[in-house]
Amino acid sequence: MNPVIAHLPVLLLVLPIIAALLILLAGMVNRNFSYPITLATISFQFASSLIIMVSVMTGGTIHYYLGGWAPPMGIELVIDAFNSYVLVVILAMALLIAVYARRGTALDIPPEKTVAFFVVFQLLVTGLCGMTITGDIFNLYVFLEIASISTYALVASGRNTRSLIAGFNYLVLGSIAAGLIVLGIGFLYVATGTLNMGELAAMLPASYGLATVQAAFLLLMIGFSIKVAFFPLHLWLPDAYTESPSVVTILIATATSKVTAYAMIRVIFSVFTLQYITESFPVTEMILVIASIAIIAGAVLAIAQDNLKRMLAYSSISQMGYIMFAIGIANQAALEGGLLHILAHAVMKGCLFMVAGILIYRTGTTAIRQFSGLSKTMPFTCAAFVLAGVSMIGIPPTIGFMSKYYLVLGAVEAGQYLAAAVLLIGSLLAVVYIWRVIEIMYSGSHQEETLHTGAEAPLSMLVPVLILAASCLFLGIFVDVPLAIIEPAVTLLLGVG
Amino acid sequence: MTEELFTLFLSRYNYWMAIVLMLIGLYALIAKQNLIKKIIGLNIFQTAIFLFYISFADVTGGTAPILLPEGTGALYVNPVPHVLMLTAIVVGVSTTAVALSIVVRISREYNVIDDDELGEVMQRP
Amino acid sequence: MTPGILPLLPLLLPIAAAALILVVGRHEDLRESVTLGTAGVMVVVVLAMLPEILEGGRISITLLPLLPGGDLALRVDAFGMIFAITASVLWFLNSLYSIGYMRALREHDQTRFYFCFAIAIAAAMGIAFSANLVTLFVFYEILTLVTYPLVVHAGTPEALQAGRKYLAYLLGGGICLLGATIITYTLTGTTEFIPGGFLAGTGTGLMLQLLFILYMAGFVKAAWMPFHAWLPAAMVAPTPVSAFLHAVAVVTAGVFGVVRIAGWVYGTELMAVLGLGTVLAVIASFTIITASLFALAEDNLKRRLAYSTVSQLSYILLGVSMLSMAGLTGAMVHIPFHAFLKITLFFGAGAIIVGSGREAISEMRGIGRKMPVTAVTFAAAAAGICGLPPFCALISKVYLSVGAVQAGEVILLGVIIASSVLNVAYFFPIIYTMIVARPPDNRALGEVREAPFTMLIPLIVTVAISIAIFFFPALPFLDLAGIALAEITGGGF
Amino acid sequence: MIPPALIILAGLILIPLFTGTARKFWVIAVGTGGLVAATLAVHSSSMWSVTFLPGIELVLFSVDPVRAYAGVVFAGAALMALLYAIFRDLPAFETMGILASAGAALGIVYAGDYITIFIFWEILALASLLVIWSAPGSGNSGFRYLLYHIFGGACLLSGFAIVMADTGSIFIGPIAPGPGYFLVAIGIGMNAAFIPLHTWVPDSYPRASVSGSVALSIFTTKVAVLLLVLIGGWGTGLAYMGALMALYGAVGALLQDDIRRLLSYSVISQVGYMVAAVGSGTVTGTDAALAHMANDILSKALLFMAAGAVIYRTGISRMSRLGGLSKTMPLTAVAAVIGGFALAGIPGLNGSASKGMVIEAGAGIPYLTPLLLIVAVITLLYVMRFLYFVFFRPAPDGRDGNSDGEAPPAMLAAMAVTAGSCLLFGLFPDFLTTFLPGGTSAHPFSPDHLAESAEVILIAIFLIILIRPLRSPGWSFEKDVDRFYCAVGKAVVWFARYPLDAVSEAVSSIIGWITSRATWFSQNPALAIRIEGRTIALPVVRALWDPASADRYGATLSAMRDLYSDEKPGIRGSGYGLILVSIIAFLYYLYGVLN
Repeated sequence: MNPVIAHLPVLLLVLPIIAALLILLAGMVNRNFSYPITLATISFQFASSLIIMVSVMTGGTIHYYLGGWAPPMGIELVIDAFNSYVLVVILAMALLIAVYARRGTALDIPPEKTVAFFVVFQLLVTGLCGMTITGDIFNLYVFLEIASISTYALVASGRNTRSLIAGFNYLVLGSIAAGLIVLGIGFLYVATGTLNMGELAAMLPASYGLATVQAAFLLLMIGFSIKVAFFPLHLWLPDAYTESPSVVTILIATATSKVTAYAMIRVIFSVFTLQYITESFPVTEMILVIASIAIIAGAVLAIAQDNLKRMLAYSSISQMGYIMFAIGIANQAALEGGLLHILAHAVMKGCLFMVAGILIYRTGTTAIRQFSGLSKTMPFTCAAFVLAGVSMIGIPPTIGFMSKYYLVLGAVEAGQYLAAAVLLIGSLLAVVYIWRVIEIMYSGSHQEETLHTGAEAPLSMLVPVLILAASCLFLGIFVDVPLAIIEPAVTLLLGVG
Repeated sequence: MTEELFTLFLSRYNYWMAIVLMLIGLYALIAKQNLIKKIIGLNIFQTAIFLFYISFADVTGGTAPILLPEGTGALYVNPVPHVLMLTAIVVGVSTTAVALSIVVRISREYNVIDDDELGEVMQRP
Repeated sequence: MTPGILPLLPLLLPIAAAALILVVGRHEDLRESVTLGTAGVMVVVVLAMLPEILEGGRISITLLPLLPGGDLALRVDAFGMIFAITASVLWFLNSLYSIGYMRALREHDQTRFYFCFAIAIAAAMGIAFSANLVTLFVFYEILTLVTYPLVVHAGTPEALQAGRKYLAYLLGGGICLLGATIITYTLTGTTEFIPGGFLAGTGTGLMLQLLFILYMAGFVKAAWMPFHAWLPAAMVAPTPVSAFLHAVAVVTAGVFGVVRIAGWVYGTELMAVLGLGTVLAVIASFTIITASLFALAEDNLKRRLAYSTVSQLSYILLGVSMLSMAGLTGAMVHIPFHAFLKITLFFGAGAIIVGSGREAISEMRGIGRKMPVTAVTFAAAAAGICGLPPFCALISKVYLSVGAVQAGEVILLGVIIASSVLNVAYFFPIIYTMIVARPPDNRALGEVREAPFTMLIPLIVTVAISIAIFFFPALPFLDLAGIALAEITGGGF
Repeated sequence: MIPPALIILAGLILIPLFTGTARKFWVIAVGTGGLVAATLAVHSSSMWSVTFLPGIELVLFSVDPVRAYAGVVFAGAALMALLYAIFRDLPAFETMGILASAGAALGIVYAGDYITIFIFWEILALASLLVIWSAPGSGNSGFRYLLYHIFGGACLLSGFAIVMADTGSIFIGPIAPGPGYFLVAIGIGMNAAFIPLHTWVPDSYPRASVSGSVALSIFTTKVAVLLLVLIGGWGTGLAYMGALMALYGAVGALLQDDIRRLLSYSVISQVGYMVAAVGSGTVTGTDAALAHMANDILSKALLFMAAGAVIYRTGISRMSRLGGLSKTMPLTAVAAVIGGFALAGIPGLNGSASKGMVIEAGAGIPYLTPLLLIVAVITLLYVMRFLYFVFFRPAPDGRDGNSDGEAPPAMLAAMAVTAGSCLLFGLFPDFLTTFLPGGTSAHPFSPDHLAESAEVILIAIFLIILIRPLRSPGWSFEKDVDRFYCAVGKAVVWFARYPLDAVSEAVSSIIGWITSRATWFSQNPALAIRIEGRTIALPVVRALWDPASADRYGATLSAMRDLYSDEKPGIRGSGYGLILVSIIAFLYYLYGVLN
């Protein structure tokens, strides 16, 4: 294997950090430099992530020792089927968002702030990559904090002053979560004396009985639940999503939330094993129950919102419930569904939030009732919204349907008929809140509340939207492509085969 | 009975201190309306965690983990948690920095830094 | 079981046509000719498959590995052919008709209209040819979705309300169908339609019974009571859409699904063992009678027709519930027979709207004097639906009666008798008002004129077809039904 | 060898092409063609059968003595009716209806299996509907007619279905008692006007046009009788039903004022004779039924023709207002007299011959003969009333009748033909009886039979002298059991229109309410809960606290309500979140401990 590819994992982290500095410096010279560099870096990351995934699929799991120090001394980067998949997903999203950001930031970010914005943006993406590929649990925490802190900054960076408070609340809760996570990690270290995930997984079973381990598990669970806004610890989310600049909303709704979900699954299944959460400390039923509540509650709350972004935020809570649902079921089919839903939700929600951003950009409002007759003036945007919305509802043959199918299949196979019913009902509720918007867009009377502008979105914003909308459909039809990487990932997580 | 508990407490007093600090921090975060005070509470919370790490790293009678001349096989405390805490402190500091900057902007925009008053300000169009 | 690309064409053609329609949307004549051309070609393609099917063969093709339990696969068999022929032929006539209709009323968004129509027919074909439950479900949902814009075409608040109802019922049904599909898969490890069913011997009796209820809830497109409200509500749509809903695809898809489940998933023996025939019979009888009563009380012509559809569809369910040779035959052939007659009625209703702008029956006194063709064809189709000679529905009625006796359920004969009286009770007053009754005064019919030519042709053709079927019922529907029946019962006539 | 039905139905399709006189000629030609075909069919042994449904062979045309005989009768009657109808320009619909019913009747006559019979049966109903509806103001009665007959048809079909399933064959034959028997009996009985299924006869016949009612009176009921004959093996129950019909119809006819209504009841009564004859189950009975069928067609058609002529000329159909027409319409009067006496069975006219046969046939069955004799008396009574009040009494308003002259020639021609055949078959009954399948012969001039007739006539005259009301016109008793049927129908419609509708409305509104409440609630759950709580608590507060504070309480509540709609779920302080975190942590901990 040639040296460049061999060192790709670390380049994936180091180069962007350098790039972030570069953006800063170039931005000082001329703020127009900042954007191209960001774009270039992220595209590089995306490309390398693809290469990594291919090599993982062919050559199996990659272990990379930072500075050649083998664990437990050194820090290890582990890339297996699971996180290479997540890596590709988030970086693909990041790339599209970067393309979108060129015009997308214009409304929310004051020009003099753009440089800073892109620096933090770059850091956030890097932090997410780090979280994804690291094999060291404390390292995971560090990258998590890099990502989180830049997220706090981004959330609060908007012209909209409400975003400040949203950002502050997010910060407080996030830090508490981080604190709990660190505590949990500490307990684990006490119990085992190592921080490398692989070794943890190897050494934990000996001390499953200990209260220490149990405490560690609970602390980690709570911490991550806050980070992924797992109902009822979601309180920071609606405000953060609603008030922050569109681009940021898209990023945290797709990339950040997915990566934190990844981290949670990773900790639960790779550090603590399936055997732990089902036998020695059975929490799956509890997770399942809470997830079901999350699905329903999130959807019901979404129905009532008349602000598009807030509605989508609540729907995200419901959708994250789907992923937790997979953890709660914890069998092959369900986890495949959950992992597939990570992709699905990233694509759909990304598309929907992008559309929301475009609508704000063009009409300056997020009030749903003011979108009447938009389909006449912005046909492509509305079409994209419909497609993504349909996928959100889970109409075949969209990606949203596929993940739902696997989840329900898993639930039924596990004999959890009630849970399956909850899932299906949740998607029915999705119909209600999605369709309300579509209805107004398409058949509102065209006279009332003439909108500020009748133009279709600028190309640089429209293209990512359309790409995402199309992928909602095609990923669904050719669902075996993502499944090719997901299935090994799940077998890996379940520790079978 | 009681003195057993007492000894238990004394032997583990640093953990108890950590827990107490943590609760103080949480209390500040919950009860204090002033945003600055909330930030302080956050810091206390994080400090508690540092303390916790440091204390479980400690080995009774251990020396600082520094390279000693050959032959002197002294036992020294576990260095790893200390290292971790250095990182954690950095994280904490940066968090505080971001938090403070946000509070500054808030006070510029609304010239209040009190949670409840903020709520009222928000309600007003 | 010969593999072949042919089944794919009826799906791809309309989709391609839809794309083309979007492209040429501005030039109306071009757009309409695209629609008509595709429809014509489709009829040919479908009929091209007929000979092989009549010889008892099957054509199958697998498109994609989609999901566990079901690749996206198509399989043409006799029963699917019944639906396919009906849908394709009627789509052709319906397109011809809707051109006249939409132009006469100068409707808006016609491009969207024809686009959705094309996709919808593709979905219908997919349902007809689906080889397993998953494929069926996929196209079922697509059908629901693309017909929604047609239903709310008017865009009025009333239309939107109706659209909401439409979605609520049909997507809700879809959810149930999905659940049922997955449960079936977990029970058996397959969802492939197997003649005679594949559920036998799996799961407890109670479970299978509940599963069947779930399936019935899934096929709410069959508009069985009390889950029928979406159908009359959808009457706000333009008449061609109503025709499409009631005859060409949507409700037909519902009953099609029920028959599929009964014959190819459960199998008649299992149904009989589980006593599901009785369940179905109760539902169907209730629906038949109650819907007829609703129709009796309705003054709006299209809504009355809608309730008549509800009751007629349950004839098919009734036939299935008998689980007897003649009963199933009657059920299968009643799908196309009812379709041909009902579409005539809707064409007639639409022609009246275009010609006179009237929708209330009470306002149609003597309208036949000004629009004789419409009135006479309408009267003929109405008599046909009542099961009177010389129209095709009489045949299915005969089969259903015999089937009821074969099943030993003489009580069902009572249902048939009562419903045929009720049919006459709500159809012949319309005929009387339109043709026999004198107009209230001379100026009453002032603005009334006969509908345009393109709308009358389909009317005449459909009536002619339904009469022709009466005289030559064997070709092709009864033969197809016979083959399908031979498949699922291993016997046949 | 072409089936007559085919000729007539083909002819009917071409009707719209002709107009005016051409149409008249065409119609007559078609009728003649039918008759010729029927007569040719008598000696043919050919058989038309088509494979209709897979594995089901329909016999469209098969000839046996009964069918041959009936075919000629119906074809002839059809021609007669058409001849009568051409007195004016033929309205398309009505003419098509007449031809269609003739065709359907002939179809049933020659049909060899149940399914064919059922199909033609329904066509007959539709055709009669066409005839009725082509007269103005006949909407409702025509509608009722169709309802009755569709019900009958459906019963017939169900019965056939059962029979076919039981016997495994679709060919006509005796039916074993059971549900099938009763369903078929109801089905046929509807057309044969069994009591109480008879109400459509007096309801619809009088409302058809004059020529229409002639045609109607010929086909429906008689075809039913023929079908009874063809199936056979009914048992004596049928005989008593026949007697009941005869009695009921006769009494009903006695009570009428409208002449065509009177004749309608008379139809019921005479069909009763035939049914009784069939019910006797013997070959003589069958022959008697067939013979009486032919004769009654003749006499009843003749009477309807005369009545039609009267109505056509005077525009009046009530005996109480008619009179003295023998002056202005002598020929019509003569025809009426012939028809009437034929109906009443006066020796020398065809009625007496066949009635004699019926009574002989029924001799084997207890109580049947006396019943039929009583009916004969009543028949004579209403016939005489009819003739007297319409033709021979002085006109009520002094003028000699109120018509403008004799009936039109076409009518007269038809009447002449019919009356002629009445006389012919009356004087030389063998002309008819030789064709009878059973070969039974009538002897109307045998002494005992003459004596019988004499008794009947004497009793009748005696009664007329004795009972005054019989001599006074103008009573009219038009109520019948159909009031009950109409009530049922109205009840069904009412049920559909009000209670059913209300229920469905209620259900949908409830669902709507629930959904709206749910959305309202989830708009701002926290506030919603508080509002609901306060709303529930309000009465308690009013009860316990002092009014002032209670009002304040209510005021805050209403304030909340006003606030609710536009209240933003504004950004919440982080404190709540942390409290939640601690709670959840605690719960998790508890959960851990419990495990």
